[in-house]
Order: sequence, then C-alpha cells, then structure tokens
Amino acid sequence: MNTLSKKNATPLISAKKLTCIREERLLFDELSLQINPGDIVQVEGPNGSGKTSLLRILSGLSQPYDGKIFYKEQLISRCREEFHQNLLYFGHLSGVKGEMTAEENLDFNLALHGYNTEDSLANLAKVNLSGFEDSLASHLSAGQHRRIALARLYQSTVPIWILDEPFTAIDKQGVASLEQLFTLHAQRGGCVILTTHQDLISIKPEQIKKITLDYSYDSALD
Amino acid sequence: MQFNSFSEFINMGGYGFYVWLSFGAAALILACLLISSKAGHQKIITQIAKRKQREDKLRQAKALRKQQNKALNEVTE
Amino acid sequence: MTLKAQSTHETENIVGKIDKILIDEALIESTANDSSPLISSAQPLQPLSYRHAFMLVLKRDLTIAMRHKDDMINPLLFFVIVVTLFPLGIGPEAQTLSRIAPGIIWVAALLATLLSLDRLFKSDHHDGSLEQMLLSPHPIFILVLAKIFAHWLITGLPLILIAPLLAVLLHLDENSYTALLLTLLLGTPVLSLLGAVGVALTVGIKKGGVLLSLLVLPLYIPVLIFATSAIDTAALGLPYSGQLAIIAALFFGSLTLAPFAVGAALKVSTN
Amino acid sequence: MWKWLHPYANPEVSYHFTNKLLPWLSVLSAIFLSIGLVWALLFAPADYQQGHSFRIFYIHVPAASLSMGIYFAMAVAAFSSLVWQLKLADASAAAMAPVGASFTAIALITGAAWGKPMWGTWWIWDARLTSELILLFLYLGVIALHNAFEDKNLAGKAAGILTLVGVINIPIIKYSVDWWNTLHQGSTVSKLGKPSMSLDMLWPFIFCFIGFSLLVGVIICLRFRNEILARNSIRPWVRELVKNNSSQ
Repeated sequence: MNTLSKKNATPLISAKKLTCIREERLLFDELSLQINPGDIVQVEGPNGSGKTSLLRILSGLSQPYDGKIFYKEQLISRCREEFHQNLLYFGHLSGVKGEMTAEENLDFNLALHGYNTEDSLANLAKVNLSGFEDSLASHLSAGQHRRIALARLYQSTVPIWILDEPFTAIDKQGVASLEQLFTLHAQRGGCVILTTHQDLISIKPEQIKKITLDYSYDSALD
Repeated sequence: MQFNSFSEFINMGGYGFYVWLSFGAAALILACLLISSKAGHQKIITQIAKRKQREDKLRQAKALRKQQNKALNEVTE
Repeated sequence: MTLKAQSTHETENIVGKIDKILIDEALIESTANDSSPLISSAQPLQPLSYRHAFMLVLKRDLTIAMRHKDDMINPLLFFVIVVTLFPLGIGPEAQTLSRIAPGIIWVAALLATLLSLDRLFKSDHHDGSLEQMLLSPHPIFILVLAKIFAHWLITGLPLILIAPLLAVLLHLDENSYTALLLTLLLGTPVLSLLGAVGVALTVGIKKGGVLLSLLVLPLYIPVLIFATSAIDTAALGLPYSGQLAIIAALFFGSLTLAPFAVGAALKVSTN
Repeated sequence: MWKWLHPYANPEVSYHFTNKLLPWLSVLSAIFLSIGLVWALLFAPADYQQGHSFRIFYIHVPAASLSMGIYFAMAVAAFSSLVWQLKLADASAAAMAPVGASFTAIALITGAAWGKPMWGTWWIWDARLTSELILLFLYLGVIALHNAFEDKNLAGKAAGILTLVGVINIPIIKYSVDWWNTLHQGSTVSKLGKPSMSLDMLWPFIFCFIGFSLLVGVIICLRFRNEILARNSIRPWVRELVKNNSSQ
C-alpha cells in the first residue's frame, strides 16, 4: 500500500506487511513502511481509520493480526529492552496521576525510562508549567496534564518518537515550540512519527512524509 | 439380559429415578451441546454473509456520494 | 467551580505570556546542546538496576495510597464489618464462635483482598501510566512485583494488624493467635499475587468486577484450606508447621510464577 | 514432528481436514456409545452392594475423567498458542472449554444422583465431588473471560493465560481438597471406594468410555470448525465458502 522512500541508512523502524483488524473491520492490510533517521512521518486519515492502532502496533503495545515490525532490522519482540530504551511513546492518555504533583509525575516518568531527574523543573518551565510544580495534578486541567507528559520530550535523547495527537489541548505557542523541537530532533538523527488533525505549520511540507490511511468498510482480504 | 420385563427395566431395582435422572440429564446436556455446536456453523456463515452485504451497500453508497459530489462540482464550476 | 476553573485559566495565560521569553531562551539553549548525538542503543542512560526500578514504582504507589487513604481504609472496614456480622447471624455462644472463627476471619480476609484488588491496575490503566510502564526498558515482572508488594503493604498488612482484635471478638482459642498471624503473614501475599493475575486479565474489561471474583476465588481455595487448618491444629495444641510449610511453598511458588503471568496478562489487556 | 504438523497449522487445511474427519468420528462414536450404553443398561450385572444404581457409574466416571482430561488438553493448546503463537491452538482451546464444562456438569449431576441413594443426601462434601465443583468454576471462569473480550484473538490469549494458571493450580487444589476431606471426615464413610470390577462390568465401561471420548472429539471438531471460520472471516477462502454456501 504505502512504502516510504528508502535511504541508505539502516531504518530505525521498519514494518513488513502489517495487517490490522479491529472490531471485525479491516483497518489496513499489507502495510509496509520504513522509517529512517531524520524522518518526520505524519500519519493521516479520518477518525477510525486506524491511526492510533498503527502507532500502537509500531510501538509494540498492540499485536498486529499479521506482519512483523523491526527495530534496526531486528524483530522488536526479540529485542524488547533495547527497543524500549530507544523509544518514546506518547499516547492519547497522558499517564499523569492526579494524586501526585506535576513535578513528581514528571520525575517518575523520567526515572521510569532511565533519565536523571535533575532538570525536571526546567523542563516543566519549557512547557509553561513553572509555578505549578507543586500543585497536585488533579487540580490541573487536561491540557496541563498533557503538557506534563510532553515535558519528557524536552529531555529525551532517544531516537524514536511515536506521538499520538501530541497537539491536542495544547495552545498555539506550545504547538510552535513542539514543531521546532521535532525539526531539531530530526536534524540530530532521530525520527518522529505522529498523528495530528491540524497541519504542521513551521515544518516545511517537503520534510514531512505522509502515511495516509483510508477509512474502509471492508473486512475481507483480497 | 438382566431384566425380565420392561417395567422392571424402568424400575431399576428401585433406583429407577436416580438412574434415569443421570442418564436423562447427561443426554439432555450432550444433545444441547451437540445441537448448538452444529447450529453454530450455519449461524457464523450467515453472519459473515450479512456483514458482506452490509459492506457492499456501504461501498456502493460511498461510490454514489463521490459521483454526486463530482457532478455537483461540475455544476458549480 | 466554574469560577475557579476560569481563574486557573487566566493565570495560565499570564504564565504563558511570561514564559514565552523563557521558551525562546530554552530553545536556543537546546539548539546549542543538541550537537550532542542521540544515545546509541547499546548504552542505557542510567544503569538499569532492578532494585532501582522496584523502589521507584513502590515509592510511587505508596505515595498515591497515602494521598488517597480511603482506598486503604475501606477494605479494612469491610473486613471488620463482615466479621462482626457473623456473631449477629449465628448467635453469641462463645463455643460456636471460636469453632468457626478461623474460617470467618480467613474468608473475610479473602473477600477484603478481592475488594481491594480492583485498584491494583485499574487507575493506571485508565490514565495511561500502565502503557508507559509496559514501554519502559525495565523487565515487566519487576514493575509488577513492586506494584503487588505495594498493594500488599497497603491492604494485606493492615489486615494482619487488625486480625487479633477480631480474633478477640470471635473468642478464638488463645493458642491460635500466633498461628493466625503467621498464616495471614504468609497467606495474604499469596492472595495479592494470585489476585493480581485476575486483575491483570480483567483490567481492560468494562464490567470486570464480578468476573474477577469468578476467576480468582477458586485459586484461593488451597490457601484457605491450609490456613484454617493450621489455626485449628494450633487450637488443639498440636504442631502446625506442616501447614505453614505448605503455605510458604504456595507463597514462593506464586512469587516466582505470578509476576510473569501478570506481565503476559497486562500485555493482552492493554492491546 | 513440527514439519509433519506444519500443513495443519494452516486454517484452511485444518478446516477441510476437520470436515473430513467429522463423519468418521460421528459414526464411530455412535457405534461405541450405542453398544456401550445398551450393554451397560441391559446386560451388565448389578453391583452386589449398590444394585442397579451402579449403572450411573457408566456415565459418571467417563464424564469425570474426561472433564479433567479436556482441561489438560486445553492447557496444552493454550501453552502452544502462547509460546509458538499458533492461532489454531487458540481456536481449539476455545472449542474445548464449553465441552469440558458440560462434562463437568454431567459428572456433578450424576454424582449427586448416585449419592442420594448411597449416602441418603444429594450432596456431600466428598473430595472428588468438591474437586469437580471447583473444576466447574475454573471452566466457567475461562468461558466467562473468553466472552468478555470482543476481539477473539485477545480473548484466546487471556483465556489461555487463565487456563495455564488454572492447570498449575489444579493439582494443588486437588491435593488440598483431598487433605481437607480426610481431616474433616466425620460420620460419612465413602461407599464409592474402588469396587472390584468384574470383567462383565469392565467391558461395557470401556465401550462407554471410548464412546464418550469420541463424542467429545465430535463436538470439539464441530466447535473448532466454527472457531476457525469466525477467526478467519476476512480470508478469501472463507468468503468463497460463504458465497457457495448461501447461494445453495
């Protein structure tokens, strides 16, 4: 269906013949893709076309009905720890605990993925949350929850970023800042795979690769 | 043959109720299981056929809409 | 409520304005920093020690529990109330009560654990932190073990502490107190471990509560049998180390096997 | 061995294989069951102690041992589906659960009906009956968990994990219940000890046992076939099959 152009470098993530079925509906079949260092990949498609499913499958959270996913040409089920050390996944749910403060949330999130937590205050400031460090997350808004989770991006040095709707409930300025971060990340050899409903503004269209999923009524393979 | 008459057979030496209860219950459960398993086959086939019909309809509707849109666009142009 | 929400929003705006400058600076800074290459896959950022991961999750779960005390207190109250209902239903004769006391206390402990199990993974599943844990580079069984241990500290330990009081109410034989405490000490972790498997399987299901009891309670039967028998044997003044040894074996068995089952089940549930 | 198994790991092949197998199994099980049951009901001698109530034995014992056996078979299927990702093993485990539960229920009902004349009560907490009851709970748990998931593949995996946890626990539960039973053995003395079986009792029993086992095979094949279709509804061969079938 869709094959992204190939460069000479080893692809960070590649997928072969992915087939995904949800609620007895075929979301995509035989989808192969290859994501190289420096790619910014935008997954497009109407609601229910399987964008989230694709990202979850690429991150190893869900299993596809059929097909394989490779990290640097190794099956991800064979190198789970190594793959997870190089992966940052940001889903619909922010993973923020209402009972903990903003800072505690970020600290835990960072420590869980093996980062040191020294710069967490500075990172909270980068997502416009300075002053809220000590307030319990349950007192904060949904957008602020998402920003707590996104703060991890500013410290992340892992190459693969998989971001599901990172701009939801984020203000314009935050979006611009994130877009800048994505460009930077691609420049230093990482890759970003994201879904979003709005167009990316500050990233040049030629920099973005698109995977378009179509809403299909089909549930049959050819 | 252990029994001389049919009524003796039914009576089972006084244990008739318990023996026939066991055999009856077992037969009933197994028959239900067998029938439901057998019927399941046709049920699944009709289910898949129905789904296929629905998909065909949806696809037709989509194609129709596309055509209409096209026509509409041509008119506005 | 609306007023409050509005005011937060306003402050957010103000902070936003102030921070615009900060952000720009930060970006310049990070551009400067980012000549640093991305980490290569071979070396983790920090040595990933099991102990570190275990303590991290344990600390987090305990912090949350401390700020959400009713989760801790409600199962305990349930335990106490269920036990006090029995004398009312059966009659106050000391002899009858002391005869059935071990069974009552253990069944009540079983149900209290079952009641508290729901919170083991449910909220983490709802807010997405479970996904993040599964995607962390740590082995899942360590994280799971930490969560189960935290759950036991929050619910199992208080049960053990309050059990002697209930034993007094039920006229438990004086010889049995140590046996009661020892069986609870060895048995409640087994309940948490086996229960965790059930919760992990049902966490993604909308009405998982009733199903959970169907899945988990049959698995609790051996613990119940050996624990009550140990207490009964102790009341007769006989040695009960045999039963204790079996409960200990169950404990170690479930300690080694359950975390893997839980890990596999969580992967299915978050799929 | 795996090479030999490989073609059967293809859903289409195994669907047609099951279809071919079904009539043979059905005929065989009908033959064995009719011979066995007629022999058991009409010609087998009455027990010298239990009289004709002993005839319940010819269903109770096969049902009880098959209920255990099916659970172990299910565990083997669950294990191979989890370890080797065999989707067909999942389907077969899903096919077995209701069959096992039914046989457990039969064992319990016949046990109670046998117990009433022997012990004077419908239910006693006999070790074997209690284990059987707990086994029924385990089966119901697996079935309920299976039904709770919308996605069949996920359901299979979850039920598989539960089955494996259960199969590790069954010996422990069995042992603990036996032990508990000897501990609390009060006035009831088990009359269902090992009756010394004479040959003219053994033969009908063997026929019944084989007949019931074949019947289990038939029902599992029927359900396995349905499971394959349901899990592969998107495949072209299933579509073709449905088309041919509904146009008839």
